[in-house]
Amino acid sequence: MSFDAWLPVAILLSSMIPGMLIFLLREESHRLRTVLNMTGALVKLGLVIWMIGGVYDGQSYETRWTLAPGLDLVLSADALSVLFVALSTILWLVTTVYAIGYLEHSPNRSRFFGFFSICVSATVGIALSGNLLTFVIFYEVLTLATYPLVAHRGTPDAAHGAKVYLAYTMGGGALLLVGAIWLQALVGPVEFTQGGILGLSPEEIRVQLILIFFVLLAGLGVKAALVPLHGWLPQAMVAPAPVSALLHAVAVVKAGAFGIVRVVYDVYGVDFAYANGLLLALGILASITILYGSLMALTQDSLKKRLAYSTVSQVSYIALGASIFGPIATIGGVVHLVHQGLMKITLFFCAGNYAEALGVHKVSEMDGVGRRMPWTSLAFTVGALGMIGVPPIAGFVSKWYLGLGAADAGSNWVIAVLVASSVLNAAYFLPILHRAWFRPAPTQWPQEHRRIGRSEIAGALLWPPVITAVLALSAGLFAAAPFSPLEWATLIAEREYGR
Amino acid sequence: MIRPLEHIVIPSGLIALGGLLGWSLFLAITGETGDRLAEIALARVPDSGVSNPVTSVLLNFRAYDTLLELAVLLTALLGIWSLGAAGPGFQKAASVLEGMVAGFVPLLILSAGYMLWVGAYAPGGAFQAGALLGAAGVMLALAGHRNAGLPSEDRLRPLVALGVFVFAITGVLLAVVGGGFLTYPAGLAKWLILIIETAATLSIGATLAAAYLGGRPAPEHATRESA
Amino acid sequence: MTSHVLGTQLLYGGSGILLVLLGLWSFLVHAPLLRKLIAINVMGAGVFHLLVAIAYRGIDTPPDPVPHALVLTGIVVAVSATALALAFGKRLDRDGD
Amino acid sequence: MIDALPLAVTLPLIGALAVTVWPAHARGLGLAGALITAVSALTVTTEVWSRGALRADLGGWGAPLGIALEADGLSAAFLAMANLVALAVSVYAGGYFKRETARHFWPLWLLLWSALNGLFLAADLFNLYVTLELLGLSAAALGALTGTREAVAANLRYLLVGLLGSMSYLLGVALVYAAYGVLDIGLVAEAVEPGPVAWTAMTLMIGGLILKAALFPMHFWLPPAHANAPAPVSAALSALVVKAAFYLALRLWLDVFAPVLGEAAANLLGILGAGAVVWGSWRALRAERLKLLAAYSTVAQMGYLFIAFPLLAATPPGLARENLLAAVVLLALTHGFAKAGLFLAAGMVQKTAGHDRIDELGGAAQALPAATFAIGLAGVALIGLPPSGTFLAKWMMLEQAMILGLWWWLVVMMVGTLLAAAYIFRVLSRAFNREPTPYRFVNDASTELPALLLGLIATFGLGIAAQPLWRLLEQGAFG
Amino acid sequence: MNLLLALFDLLLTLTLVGLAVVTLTSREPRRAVILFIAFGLLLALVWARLRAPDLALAEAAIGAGLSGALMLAAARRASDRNSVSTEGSNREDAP
Repeated sequence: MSFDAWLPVAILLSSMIPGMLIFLLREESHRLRTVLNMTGALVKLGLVIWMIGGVYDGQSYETRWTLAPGLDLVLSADALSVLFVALSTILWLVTTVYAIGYLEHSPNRSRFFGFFSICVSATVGIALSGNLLTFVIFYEVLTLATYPLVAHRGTPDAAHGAKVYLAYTMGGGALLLVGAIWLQALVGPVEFTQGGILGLSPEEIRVQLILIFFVLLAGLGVKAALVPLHGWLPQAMVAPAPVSALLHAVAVVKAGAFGIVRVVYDVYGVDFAYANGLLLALGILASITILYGSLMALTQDSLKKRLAYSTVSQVSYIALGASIFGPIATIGGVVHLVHQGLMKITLFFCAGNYAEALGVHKVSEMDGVGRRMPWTSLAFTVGALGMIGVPPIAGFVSKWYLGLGAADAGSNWVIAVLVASSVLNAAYFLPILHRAWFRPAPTQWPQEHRRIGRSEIAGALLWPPVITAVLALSAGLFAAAPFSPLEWATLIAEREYGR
Repeated sequence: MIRPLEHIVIPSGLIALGGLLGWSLFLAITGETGDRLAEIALARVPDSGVSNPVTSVLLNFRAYDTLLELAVLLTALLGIWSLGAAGPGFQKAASVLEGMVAGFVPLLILSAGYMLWVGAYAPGGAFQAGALLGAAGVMLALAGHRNAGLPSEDRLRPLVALGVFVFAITGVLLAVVGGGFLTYPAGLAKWLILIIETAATLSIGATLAAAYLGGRPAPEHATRESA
Repeated sequence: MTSHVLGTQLLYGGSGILLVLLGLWSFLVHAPLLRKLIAINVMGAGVFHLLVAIAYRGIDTPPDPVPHALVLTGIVVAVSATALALAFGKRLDRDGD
Repeated sequence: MIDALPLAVTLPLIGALAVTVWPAHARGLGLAGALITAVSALTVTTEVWSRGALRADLGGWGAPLGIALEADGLSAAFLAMANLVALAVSVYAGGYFKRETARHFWPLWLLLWSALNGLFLAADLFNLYVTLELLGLSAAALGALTGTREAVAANLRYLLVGLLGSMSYLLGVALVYAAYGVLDIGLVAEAVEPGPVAWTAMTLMIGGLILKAALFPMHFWLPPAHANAPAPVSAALSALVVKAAFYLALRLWLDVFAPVLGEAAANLLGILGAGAVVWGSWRALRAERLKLLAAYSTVAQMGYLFIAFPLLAATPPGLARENLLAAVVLLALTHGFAKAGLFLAAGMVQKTAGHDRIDELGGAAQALPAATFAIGLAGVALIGLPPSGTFLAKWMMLEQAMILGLWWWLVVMMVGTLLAAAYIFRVLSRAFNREPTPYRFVNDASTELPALLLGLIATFGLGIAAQPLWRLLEQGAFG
Repeated sequence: MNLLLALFDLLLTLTLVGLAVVTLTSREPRRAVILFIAFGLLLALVWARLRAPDLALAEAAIGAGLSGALMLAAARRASDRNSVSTEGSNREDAP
């Protein structure tokens, strides 16, 4: 086999192998662990850049391994998977730096970083899945790899949060499995194919296909935190900050959202889904989730919980984009996969920094943090404004395309949802910014870290949010540049709609 | 008081099972099976090295079964030993009984030898002979001999393993020299069977007597004549 | 095969089945180890009896030696199992005291 | 070239004798015996792989008079699994048992191994009875090695139940001989014709085996017996001994009684299997002790295997059926590796903690990362999550169930899967606590590595590289 | 001749089954074991009648004899235990 055929596997293994090795390390091997982590992340980045170039030129990458008759493990790269792979690779690199800084002197780091690497491998596996079976495999591996991260702290709270997380995701995984097996029993192995594979399916299995769609949607909806399957997400906030960042911005919720996009476009096909009313149902679910998440976020005082409900709301923009018939909305949904990731990870990094440096966990404690931690707060501000949809930050681009697409498809009610949601976004983010910048600092922070000295926080914790904030800003500013997320999403939409 | 399981379910289940079994047996016996393996087996007895048909089957045609059966016997003994040492045993017998045992035991051993030899062409064989040896051990135990006439554990272990060992090694050696596992060469069958049977008899006798003791033999006991 | 031989096979074979059923009944309803062991031995005797019965081919025809060998094997297996089970029982008695 | 088939049975037997005679060297001789046994058995598997089905007529008489040993793809697959697991258990036992127990463990263990190999290779119905008894006696004796009152009582019950099962099996054999006049499996298969005799014989034989395989509701003896045995013995009992009874039931079903069967019998087995899945999983979830949990999980896992019968019965012969059968075998093999790994790891945790009450295991689980990982890997396979072999097997079984329209089996298996996830993670969650960070990954190589290796085989080996199994199973059929 | 033999067979069978019933329904351990031994011996006789002398010998020696001896020892322990628990006396001192 040529190098091209091995490229997807190499990308997968570049994080898997360091992860396995890290498990075996003694706890005090800090340097070796860091070297392994960073080597893996950088090698992966290099391989992904290589792959992006190839996919852009129309090169196809596929690794196929027969597990059993009729069951093939397929790793392949199309424009959509490369987008997700690139996102997770870049954010993994940043998050690893952040996590090394964040977990300094905390126990069980070999275990943590081992599962952290496997978690990213699973995400990449999901992105590169070439058929439904492979997707299910990595979807479950992701559950397995994230459970130890959520439970990592070992406190009763963590145990409870992890239990809830597991119950939801296992249930979702089971539904996904049922749907996948049912579908495969009806139509044979389900390969992800642009335009879908069910367009020509016979009339008599149509009802079953529609049922299967909802089973799959329920399975994916758990990870994507679609209401009413979102209950685990606020609970999982007990995890360490880098885990929350990873869960919310890259790995888990995105896996669900990405799966929904895959099922709509590459399994059912957008024409079939539209003709049978599946898109409308998905759109309604997504809209409900968007509004519900925003409303709940308004009522939270805990910063991380507010961000968590914001995630519930924001991730559903991706599903919303998929549910509107037409390429423009597709662009909006797909590009939000990246944009939401960049912005949300920034926000979580910042929340982690506030907690780490000052012991600030609640919105009500954030008075004056802007002066005390200016760089962190600047990054936070970029993320928050982006979420609201203020130009020229990335979030604006997503919402613009979603709105344009809805208008194009004649779904005016979607525009109403977007407007309402943006108002709510503003309502729960602007007060935070107001407190941070315009309220006076208290005389005593809840639990100020002693060793920081004059700088606001250690470099390993400061640079990641600053970088992701810059990325979020650039993704909006240079949206028209080649290889920008928007350009790439346009490429995807063109290929899906065959135009 | 009527317990439904014991008084209704089990009896009626058994009656139904009995009907089914009886009917099946009737059909099986009255079916067209003819002689089953009888004629085939009886026709090959002359080739087996012994003339007692049952011994032919046991030690030649189906010798592999018998090998595993000896292994079962050994397993039982090892299991018994793993459960603990033998109990205190019986009180020393009165002298009258002692005298009776003294006369009876050699007789049993003698008839065991006879039974072993005669098994080649008449009713008898290793198992019957081994059982007689075992019975001699039981008598000794009843008469108050702490170890039922068995040797100390160090020597008892090879003794109980002997039967399976000779059997298995014979099988493997025959495979090595080319005939195949437990395939006796034409002229040697009689002697090989006799060797195996002798070893098996000793082991069976020792194993049964040791099993009667119900535990590992007491270590400090002086060894008596081997059973 | 004469009808008399068939009749004998059926009579003894049938009684073998009866022994199996009696043993099974006793095994199921009686709790003490010794009674269970006797029951299992009677069951075994029933199966062996059935095999001996079908080996019978008439008063002056040599019987089928194959079932005989099977029964001999079975008898030794049965006594092995009985001895082991009794040792288990002995151990339990001792621990119980 | 000496025939490998009888050697696979005889070598462990001779090893057992050597250990019996020289108990002072039990460990060394036992390990040597274990190694050569495993090598000889794996030779059989590789020969079947390269040359097709093997047959050895012992004593040179051939069927119907003599006894033969046979190895086809099915037996070779089970043989390979059993011997790899047994080898791992042996290495573990070498580090686990103290001197006094080792004297008793090794001879009985090698005898049990001999019985297993004999059972997988047997081609004669009565010979199978002898191997079953050898297996039952050695297993019960081994199970009682802990010497606690519970262990002795539970294994006495196991012994008696096993005897009852053998007796039922033997009565079936007697009926078969009465009706067809042969004992060789291939010849019986040719002679069998539908009717009450065949039906009764099958019921008796498979009924006896069900008792030994602990199929619900005949499972009552298993949890106490397996939970109270020493860890390496529990591993062998749960992973191999009950599996051997299942193998034999499958073998008889496929090769001997195939023409006799109706869907009704298959459905009955399937329903019992479903009961086992639900009840076993539920009890595992409620179990307070780790080893009891593992034992109930075995009850549930045996249930999955019996759900295969209605699916096999409803699938017409052909490629789909062969694939389904292979999936069932894959399920059984994966479970063998996983359950052995689970018990071995549980044994280490128990030894470190001094008990195995799940709620108080945190410290021990934290201190033994390798053992905890082994539990996790084995757990993944027991739940049926990817990338384990059980995941593939369940996928294929369920896909076939959906193709046949038998969707209720899917419901049962998914319920079992979720319950399994619940009870496995109930254990794993104990590993996340505030106890001190473990110093190193592996603490005691000879006990932790076998457990870890078994878990890895179950979760990765049979998940990612199961493809050869299909080729192996194509190698000839019995008879 | 045949009729006589048939009657003899019937008689043997009935005795055998009857003895089994009595054995299996005896509560007292020692009595049950002794009946079991008698049952084994009768079975040996029946097998001799069925032209299976090898088996008759084996059953008499092993099935009835050794199994019986093993069970008798167990029965003796059982009744010892009963007498210890009922009388409370230490019978180890007895002659």
